Amino acid sequence: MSNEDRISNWQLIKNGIFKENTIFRLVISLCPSIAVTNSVKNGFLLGVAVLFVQTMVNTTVAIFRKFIHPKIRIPIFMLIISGWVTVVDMVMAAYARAAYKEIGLYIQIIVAFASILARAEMFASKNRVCNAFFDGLGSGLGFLLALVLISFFRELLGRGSLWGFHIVQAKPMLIFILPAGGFLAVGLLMAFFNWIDMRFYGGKGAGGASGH
Amino acid sequence: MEKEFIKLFELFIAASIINNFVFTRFLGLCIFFGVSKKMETAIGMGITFTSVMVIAAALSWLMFTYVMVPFDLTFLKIVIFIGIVAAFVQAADTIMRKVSPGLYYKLGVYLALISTNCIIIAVPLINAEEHYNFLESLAFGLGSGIGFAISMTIMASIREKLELADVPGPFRGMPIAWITTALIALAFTGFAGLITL
Amino acid sequence: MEAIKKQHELVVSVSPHLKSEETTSRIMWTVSLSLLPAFISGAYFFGPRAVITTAICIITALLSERAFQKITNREDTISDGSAFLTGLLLGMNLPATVPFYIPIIGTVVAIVITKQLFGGLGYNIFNPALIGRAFVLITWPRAMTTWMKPDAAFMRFDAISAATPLGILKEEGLAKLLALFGDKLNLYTELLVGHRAGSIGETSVIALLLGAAFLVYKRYISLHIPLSFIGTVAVIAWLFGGKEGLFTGDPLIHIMSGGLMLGAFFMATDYVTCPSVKKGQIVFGIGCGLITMLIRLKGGYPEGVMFAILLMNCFTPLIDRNLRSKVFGFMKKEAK
Amino acid sequence: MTAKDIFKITANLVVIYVVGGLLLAFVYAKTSPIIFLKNKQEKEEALQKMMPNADKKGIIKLGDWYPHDKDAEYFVAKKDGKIIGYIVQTFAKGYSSYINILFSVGTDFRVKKIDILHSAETPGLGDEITLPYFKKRFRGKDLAHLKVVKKPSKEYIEAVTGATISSRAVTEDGVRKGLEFLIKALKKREVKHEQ
Repeated sequence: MSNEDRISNWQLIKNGIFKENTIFRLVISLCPSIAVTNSVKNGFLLGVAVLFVQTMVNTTVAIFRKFIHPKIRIPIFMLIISGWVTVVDMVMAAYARAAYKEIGLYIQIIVAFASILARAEMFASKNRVCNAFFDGLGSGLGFLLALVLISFFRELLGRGSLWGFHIVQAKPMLIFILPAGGFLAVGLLMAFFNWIDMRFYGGKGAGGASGH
Repeated sequence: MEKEFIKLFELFIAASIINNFVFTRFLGLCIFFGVSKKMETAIGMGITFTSVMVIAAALSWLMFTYVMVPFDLTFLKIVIFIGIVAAFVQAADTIMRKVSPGLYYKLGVYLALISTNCIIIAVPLINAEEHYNFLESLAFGLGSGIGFAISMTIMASIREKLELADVPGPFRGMPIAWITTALIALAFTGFAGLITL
Repeated sequence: MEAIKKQHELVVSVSPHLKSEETTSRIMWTVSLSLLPAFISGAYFFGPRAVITTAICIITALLSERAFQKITNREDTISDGSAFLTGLLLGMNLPATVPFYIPIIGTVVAIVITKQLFGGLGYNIFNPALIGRAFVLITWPRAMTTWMKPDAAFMRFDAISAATPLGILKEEGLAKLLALFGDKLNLYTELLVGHRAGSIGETSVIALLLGAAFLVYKRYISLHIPLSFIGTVAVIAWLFGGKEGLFTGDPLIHIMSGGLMLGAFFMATDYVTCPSVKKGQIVFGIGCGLITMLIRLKGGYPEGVMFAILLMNCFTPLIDRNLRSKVFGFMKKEAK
Repeated sequence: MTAKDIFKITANLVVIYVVGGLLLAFVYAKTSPIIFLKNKQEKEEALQKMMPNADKKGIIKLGDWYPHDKDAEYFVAKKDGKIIGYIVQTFAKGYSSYINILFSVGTDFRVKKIDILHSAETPGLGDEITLPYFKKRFRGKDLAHLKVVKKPSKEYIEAVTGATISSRAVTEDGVRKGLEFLIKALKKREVKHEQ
């Protein structure tokens, strides 16, 4: 990991967004990808929450990385994560009330996101504060973008609107804001990214085909 | 008394089938997609999850009612619940290894995955949100666990069958699994409106 | 030896158990033919709109199957008749008056997503026509639950909307249903003939039975699923269907209304998506019956046949697997 | 495990808990009054919307009641000290959820306004009960006319097309029962006052 110190911060962000995109490439932390993506606004807000938590957790872990005893590092990471999630939860409850009523449970559940713990354990605990910060930023941004992309399709097709503004004057396809349509939209998007990967980059559709 | 029993039963059915964690609440998806490739693992996971969920529901209900509410600590519920789950999983791991190595060999591998899984933490959170009493919390935990086990078993059996299928390239693996889930979720919408909670 | 023979039989019967291309296409076309009486009855009661809707489904089915196979460079299997049958079944499951985009989108979902993405005929987990219907029902609930009043005037395009017998039973109760149809005997006759609101191909019980009898005679379908399915519905309707307590329900109304006949004989028996073992088929049929009645009596939708079959489709691999693994267990014991 | 290890682990935990505790306490202290205030404000606004005529502090809680075993409240609305109507919160058993309804009546017990606070009915069908066109149908209806019909009607409540169950829940299980309760509760109060 030591030579990764050399990787520029920009590279770290790009990695998080494309190569190691949490949802489409690593296929972890999937629950919110459907639960909150029935409107762009909800998707965006949860994405921001995750971005914040991921960045702060990474930074905190990196600051304390020499200090934390390796035997109890996982419980300590969990404590740090749950602390930051609580902060986000309370702030959202106070300032973004309408959205919080819909996505509150999923904000609290950020605490159990494998991706956040994984980033803290695999990257932040071994790297300098600055790098860890940008790594968290990149991975959080990747997550945010994925959520916005999914919710863009779902809200457009399912309600004929974007961010609550009505833009299409057709009968919307309700199914896309329902659970079944959410699974379908994510499945189709994943297949689309696999197709791009296979068609233009000669990959084997890594995110999908590896299947975990 | 009978009315209470019916309510518990309704809660159980609603949690396991109608508001199935995977198909309508979208929780536990990582595990659902990750572990539903083989039947044996799916069943083992289902059993482990159900028992952990029931016990976690009970422990956190006790904690919530007798410690957090009296001391006005409910704002710490995320921290405390994840702590309870993690501590319990750790304890279960140690105890199982000592008492029943056979069982540990079968189910122990899944235990490690549990504490970073959203459905385990979701159960106490929903229980606290809905102000369920002790028995209701247990019924909800049990129903959710069994519903999760059912959905994983179905999915595993379908995916084993799908291995033989000639799925078009880009859809192989994850995408087709998601589309399968979409179709199962579509079928599960038939249960909508069965029980109003 | 016995065990080995058994295992051998079972392996052969795992789906798709269609032995060759020729047999497949003959079965598909025969099943389509057997649906003809029900289709004619639908056309008679619901007029030209019924014919147009079904035709759109069939044409879209053939086109989308061809297009998909062209894009993915797959073998052209259009002549095996399975796309035609899916289109026909989906058309017969729609109300006659739906706007034209509904049959088109429904059929594309049925053919492309439900069948081709899973690897084509023989590998689909769900009945394509039913997924198509469920998809459009949830997407456009209002259009899909606006039924046309049946009338024998053939060249008629305007439609008066009416509720299905099951819809009336659910929302208004039996008394209202009887008031609308006169008396019970008249209700039975109308249901039997098919003079009621409903999907194009589901209304006429006689026509459907005619087609089913033909298939049974030809041995293309066995009676395990239909009988256990309808039997379960009858028993539950009799037990819990009545307002005055147990054993007061009227099973005949539940058997003859809704999509039960069409579903039990033509869709639940789909070779690919139902269990291959006889015992499994009975379990499948009973499960369908239970879920159908659960939804009809307690659920939100007035009709549950479609969801019941789809839900049991989910369980088909599980049923197949469990009833098969028992045989393996037996073998192990013998080997010891 | 050496003594140094034990010391380090203890120090770890202490620091994490102290820092975390301080941070959380700080955020909690900042946000909880806001959450509390906003909750109160939202409720007042919702009530005021039901009775725009009433004085700013003129909506007073009369008591609690328990439709479908859920906690609901009812209020009296005053203007210049004179009663101008009542507001009742109620729950109705809908198609797939309990619908949380707020409605206001004048002193003649005709409905003035209704609002759906929370519902989870089928999107595209049942959830149209939350749209203004349906809620408007309640205006001026009294107890006898809170009845759902499936045809266009000025006299009764016309159901949302294809969502009779939800419409009926709001009308008959919700508003009508709430109004019946209100009338009974007010009578009881009067009797008490006279004694």
